[in-house]
Amino acid sequence: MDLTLSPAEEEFRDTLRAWIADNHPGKEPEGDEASFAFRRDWQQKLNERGWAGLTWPEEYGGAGATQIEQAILFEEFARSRAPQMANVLGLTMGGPTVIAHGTDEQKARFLSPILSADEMWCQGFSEPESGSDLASLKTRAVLDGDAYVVTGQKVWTTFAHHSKWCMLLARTNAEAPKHRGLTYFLMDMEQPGVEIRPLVQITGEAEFNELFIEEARIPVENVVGGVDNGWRVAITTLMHERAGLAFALQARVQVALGELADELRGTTDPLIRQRFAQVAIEAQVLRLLAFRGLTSTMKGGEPGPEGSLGKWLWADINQALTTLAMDARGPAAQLVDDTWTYRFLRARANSIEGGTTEILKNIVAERVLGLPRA
Amino acid sequence: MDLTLSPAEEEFRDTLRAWIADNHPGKEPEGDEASFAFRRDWQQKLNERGWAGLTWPEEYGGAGATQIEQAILFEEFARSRAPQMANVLGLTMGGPTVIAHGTDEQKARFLSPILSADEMWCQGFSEPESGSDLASLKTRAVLDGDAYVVTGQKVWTTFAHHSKWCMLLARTNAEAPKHRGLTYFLMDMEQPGVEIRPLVQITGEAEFNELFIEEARIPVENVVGGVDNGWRVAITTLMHERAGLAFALQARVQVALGELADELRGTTDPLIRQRFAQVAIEAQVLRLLAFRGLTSTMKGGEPGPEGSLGKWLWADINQALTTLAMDARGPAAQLVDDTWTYRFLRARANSIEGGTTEILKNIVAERVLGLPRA
Amino acid sequence: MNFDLTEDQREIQRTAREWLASRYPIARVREIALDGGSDATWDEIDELGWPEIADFGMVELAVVAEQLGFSLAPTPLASHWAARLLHPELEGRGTVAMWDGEDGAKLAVPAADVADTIIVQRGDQVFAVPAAEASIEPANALDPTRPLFTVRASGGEEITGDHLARAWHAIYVAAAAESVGVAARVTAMSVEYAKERKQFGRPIGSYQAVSHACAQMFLETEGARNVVLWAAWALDNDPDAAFMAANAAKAYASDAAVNVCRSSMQVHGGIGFTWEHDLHLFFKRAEANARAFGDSTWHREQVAATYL
Amino acid sequence: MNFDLTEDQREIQRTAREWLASRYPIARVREIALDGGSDATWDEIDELGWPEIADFGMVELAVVAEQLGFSLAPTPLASHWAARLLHPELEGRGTVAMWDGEDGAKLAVPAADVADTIIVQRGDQVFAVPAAEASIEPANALDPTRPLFTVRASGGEEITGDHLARAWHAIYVAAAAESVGVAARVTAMSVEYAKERKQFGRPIGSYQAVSHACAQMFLETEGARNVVLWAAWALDNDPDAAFMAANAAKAYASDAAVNVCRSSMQVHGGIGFTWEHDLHLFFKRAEANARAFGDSTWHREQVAATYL
Repeated sequence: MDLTLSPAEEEFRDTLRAWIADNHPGKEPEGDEASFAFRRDWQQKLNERGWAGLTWPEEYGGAGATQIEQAILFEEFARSRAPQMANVLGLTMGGPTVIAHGTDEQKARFLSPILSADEMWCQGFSEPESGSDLASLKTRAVLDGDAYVVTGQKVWTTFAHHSKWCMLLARTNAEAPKHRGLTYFLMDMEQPGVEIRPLVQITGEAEFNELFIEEARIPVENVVGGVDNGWRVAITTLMHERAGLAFALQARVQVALGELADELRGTTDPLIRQRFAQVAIEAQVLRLLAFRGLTSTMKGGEPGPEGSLGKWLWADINQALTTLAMDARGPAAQLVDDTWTYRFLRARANSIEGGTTEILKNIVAERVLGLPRA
Repeated sequence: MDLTLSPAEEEFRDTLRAWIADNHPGKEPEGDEASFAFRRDWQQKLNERGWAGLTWPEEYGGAGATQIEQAILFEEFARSRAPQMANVLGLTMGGPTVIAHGTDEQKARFLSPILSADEMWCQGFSEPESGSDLASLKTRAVLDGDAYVVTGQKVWTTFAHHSKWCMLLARTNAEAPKHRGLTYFLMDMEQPGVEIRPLVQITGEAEFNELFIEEARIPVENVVGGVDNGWRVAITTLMHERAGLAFALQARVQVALGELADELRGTTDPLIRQRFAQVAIEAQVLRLLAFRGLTSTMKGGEPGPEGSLGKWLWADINQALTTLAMDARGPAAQLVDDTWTYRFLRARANSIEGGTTEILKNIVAERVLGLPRA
Repeated sequence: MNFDLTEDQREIQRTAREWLASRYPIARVREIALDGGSDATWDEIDELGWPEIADFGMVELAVVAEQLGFSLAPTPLASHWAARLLHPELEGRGTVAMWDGEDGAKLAVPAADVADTIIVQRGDQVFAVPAAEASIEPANALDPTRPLFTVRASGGEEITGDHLARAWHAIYVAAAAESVGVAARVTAMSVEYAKERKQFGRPIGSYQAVSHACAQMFLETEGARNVVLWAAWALDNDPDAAFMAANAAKAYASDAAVNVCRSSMQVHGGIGFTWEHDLHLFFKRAEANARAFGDSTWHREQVAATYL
Repeated sequence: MNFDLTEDQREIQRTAREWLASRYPIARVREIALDGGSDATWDEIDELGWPEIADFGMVELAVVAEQLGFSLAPTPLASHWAARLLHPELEGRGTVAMWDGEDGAKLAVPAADVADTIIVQRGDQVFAVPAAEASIEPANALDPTRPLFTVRASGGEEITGDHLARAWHAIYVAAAAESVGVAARVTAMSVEYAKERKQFGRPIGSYQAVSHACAQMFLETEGARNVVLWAAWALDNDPDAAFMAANAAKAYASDAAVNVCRSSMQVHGGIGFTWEHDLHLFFKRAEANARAFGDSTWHREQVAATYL
């Protein structure tokens, strides 16, 4: 039991903290385009310093850092209220998947532009009819010469309109059991068969998109991890996403908590104080779950199903935090404000996106506790 | 929409209120025997006035009163903090079942001693292995000449040690589907084959019992509603119990709420005040649900599945109320006090006894909302 | 004793449900609220007699108010009711301005753009200010179906009388009734979706995580309707209980609508989070209405004060 | 950075788990607590070095404390720890008296019958009073595994020093660790029962109403253990965070144990409500411990004060 940093880790933290202080880009601008450009610039700056792919192996342009250093980075980002990097899906999912399952050619082709933010990535897993039941997806890929021809519909593809590449899960074998007939593709978004429609959310923003795929072509060399092996590839990616994101998510909660504390400072309302404290305590619990997950991964390799706890708890916390912020505004919460209205509305999806809380509870019950399947 | 009483109902209320004021037996004594004797005396007094079986037909010793008058009685009992009558199961379940399904001989034999509290009744439905799944019960009754021979085990039989008669549900046909092979018996508790063991609860009291039945004999004339028809008879009884008890339960909540208000009066703690108010509001919601149920029953006859809402909500409220009372005691709640410790512990069973909250939610989901069965 | 609507009240309910469904199908609500379409049904509403329905009774008003919430009709009727309850001699249309923003402005005033008179609360006093003499600027409302304004209004004629305390409580009940309508509509939407939507080969409503959530929605909706009808009835018939009942109704119904909508968002999954789905309109109405005319915490404290 | 026990800490955990399981199987706990059996293991506990385990470190203490809760061992060890943290020079066995009852009595003092010294809090001051000079009467404890006493003790030697604030926070962490043990044991009991108990032909753990309740128990138990270990570690290594962490640990772990036990009562159904089932012993420990050394509301307020 030791939560202190090693001298090397302390040095990394101090270097990082100083660098952020010198390079902090300030407050993120409003609006999709401006915000995207702002985050891309920030990522490029970090990449020039070698820190965009902090834990990626050095041979692929990363810094070969430990997961602890990654955690330090998230915590320092949170402490300094630094923005997110633009290519978050490429950095946390696409890149690691290519590194783990890709061919040498794929590594040479795809990894560097992820880091530099020259090529953004999005994820094409979910479909309208297959939400929690991901493996029931219907998008089909049929081999035609040296390419697959893909037709189907995807939804909830974050940043699709900024993306060059889509991590696409499609059915290549209709005869096989539903988990066994899927293949993981890297699809070029810049082709006529791919139509992107913004999917406006209840916030009024279009953070997500729908993809309408009509005979899009994907060369066979863009299959990752083997034909009909897509479920395994995707699951590894999802597990990494969950483990990696756990730290980023908890760090973002700390940022929001600090902002809310700034607004509430000095309040004497015991109801508000109690609710704030409860969120603050749970945010610590979340942070410690992330530490615990890090320790397990470092010792045991693969992240376990316990990672589901973090995603579940994070959704609870972020909803409680943003609801408290709304309630603290009193009658003025009937009006849209600059910060909290959007966050409150956005947080409603936290318990749905990336695995609903119900599915996560199923996973904990069945895979951690060994309870029988419903 | 009219919550006022008719002149006749007002007169009944005034008469009743005056009578209670003159006859109120004071505070219930501690201890099972003393408390039982106290409640029996109270019932006898009420029966002498003709009010023990208020809604029973006059030909069976009741007052032939309306359900509204019954509701008025419960509310006046609550207002004056009068005790419960001793033979509550005979009055609310046994008697009504005999009246609805019994033979003339059964009516002549059983009804009068229920009212006078000369013969107490208990209920032998639940078994250790069949909790929520009541119809899976295993107690068997085999015809032997002019009597059934019964062997099995029952549990949660309230007041069994005071009771002369047990409403017993036993399997008479092992071949039939589980709901079709049950028969409803009236079993004499005073016979060698019936052993009663007190079932001590977490409160330290033995309000319930286990019944060990070893070749007990029940004459065929004590079958109610026909052989193999016990499920239907029992369900009617349970529905009446739920509808009738709804009023009694909400009235008791009002009493407890008043007692808690007396203790908390003047508190300035906003957390306690908020929680108290929430319980008070939900207690009103419960009361209105009971009114609504009464109106529906008066118009439509049989109580509907909506009755499940009252039992469910009552359990929530009583648990919240007693937990609040514990919390308001602060560190002193580590010690047993005269009132609230027992009630707090006792309330834990509220969401289990008489239909678990989970089963009630299933009933609402499936039978009221028409959602598919799990 | 009859805890049910009378035949006349049922007739009012039916008329309101049908008229609002025909004039304000949800597609039309979206047009008016989201695309800035215009709404010109006040004359018809006037013919129906709804602006003066409080004269029939508070139960009648609550019945129509529930249907306003159910339909999300973007009409200023509820705001007018509030003004007229405070100012029974009101001529023309009214609205009520309560919350103090900075530098004397009143925040989140509904329907100020179409009001003739603005009833302004200042401390414990209430004044009637002609809208023409006030400064009225559009504000950015969370709930797009009910536009809000920032109002600056000084002077005016003070309204006095014994009716004021009852009027405020009647306003709480009317707002609570709207929340009941929202809760009822969203509960029905959720149940319907839970029957249709399949995952892992089964309707999601066959999972207890979903079916118990729906049962909870039903419990809170029924409970809220009952407590609102009781409070409405008490305002006309049981003055001793009426004020506490009105506070209880506003607290419980506000929470019910908010809880139902949040839970429904979870039952609907991703689709319910989209702009094109109607759920967010109900969700925003529930959240906004819960904060109008006192939030649940404030109303609960009023209830606590009657007991403690 | 290693958020896990060291090999030495694991060894302590293993020893505690095994020793307590052998000396205090639940049947023995029932004998001592419910039937008034006698307990004479202090000398063995002394040999294990547990009375002074705080000298090794707070994580070590928390590890043993969790096992005390897990086993429900009716030993006065935790009370002694509390006394020794406040009074490091304590000789013999101690306990702590905090809450003022009427007329100068201290309520709910654990293990006063076997203590040599009673550490008495008076306002912000702390005094060591020889037990022989105090009046000690048995009280009626909710939790039968931890007898409580009403103590009247005047005078005594004041204990001063910089260690006091840390000592109180260490006491919170120790109490919180006991609650983690209770939560862990009850979560395991619930999961086991949910696998075995069948209704309608299926294990009840296959219903989401039960399986999700168990998942929630697991989340809160894991969360509570992590926050307790963090606070314990911080008391020795990160003074800036330690006090807030200790308050957070006591609030969260108290609630976790209480929530887990209440939920477990529901999962167990009727059987869990009987005296002969062990669940109520854990339930009562959770409820009592949540109210010892400050309830969750008080500890949350301390956390709020560090942010707001």
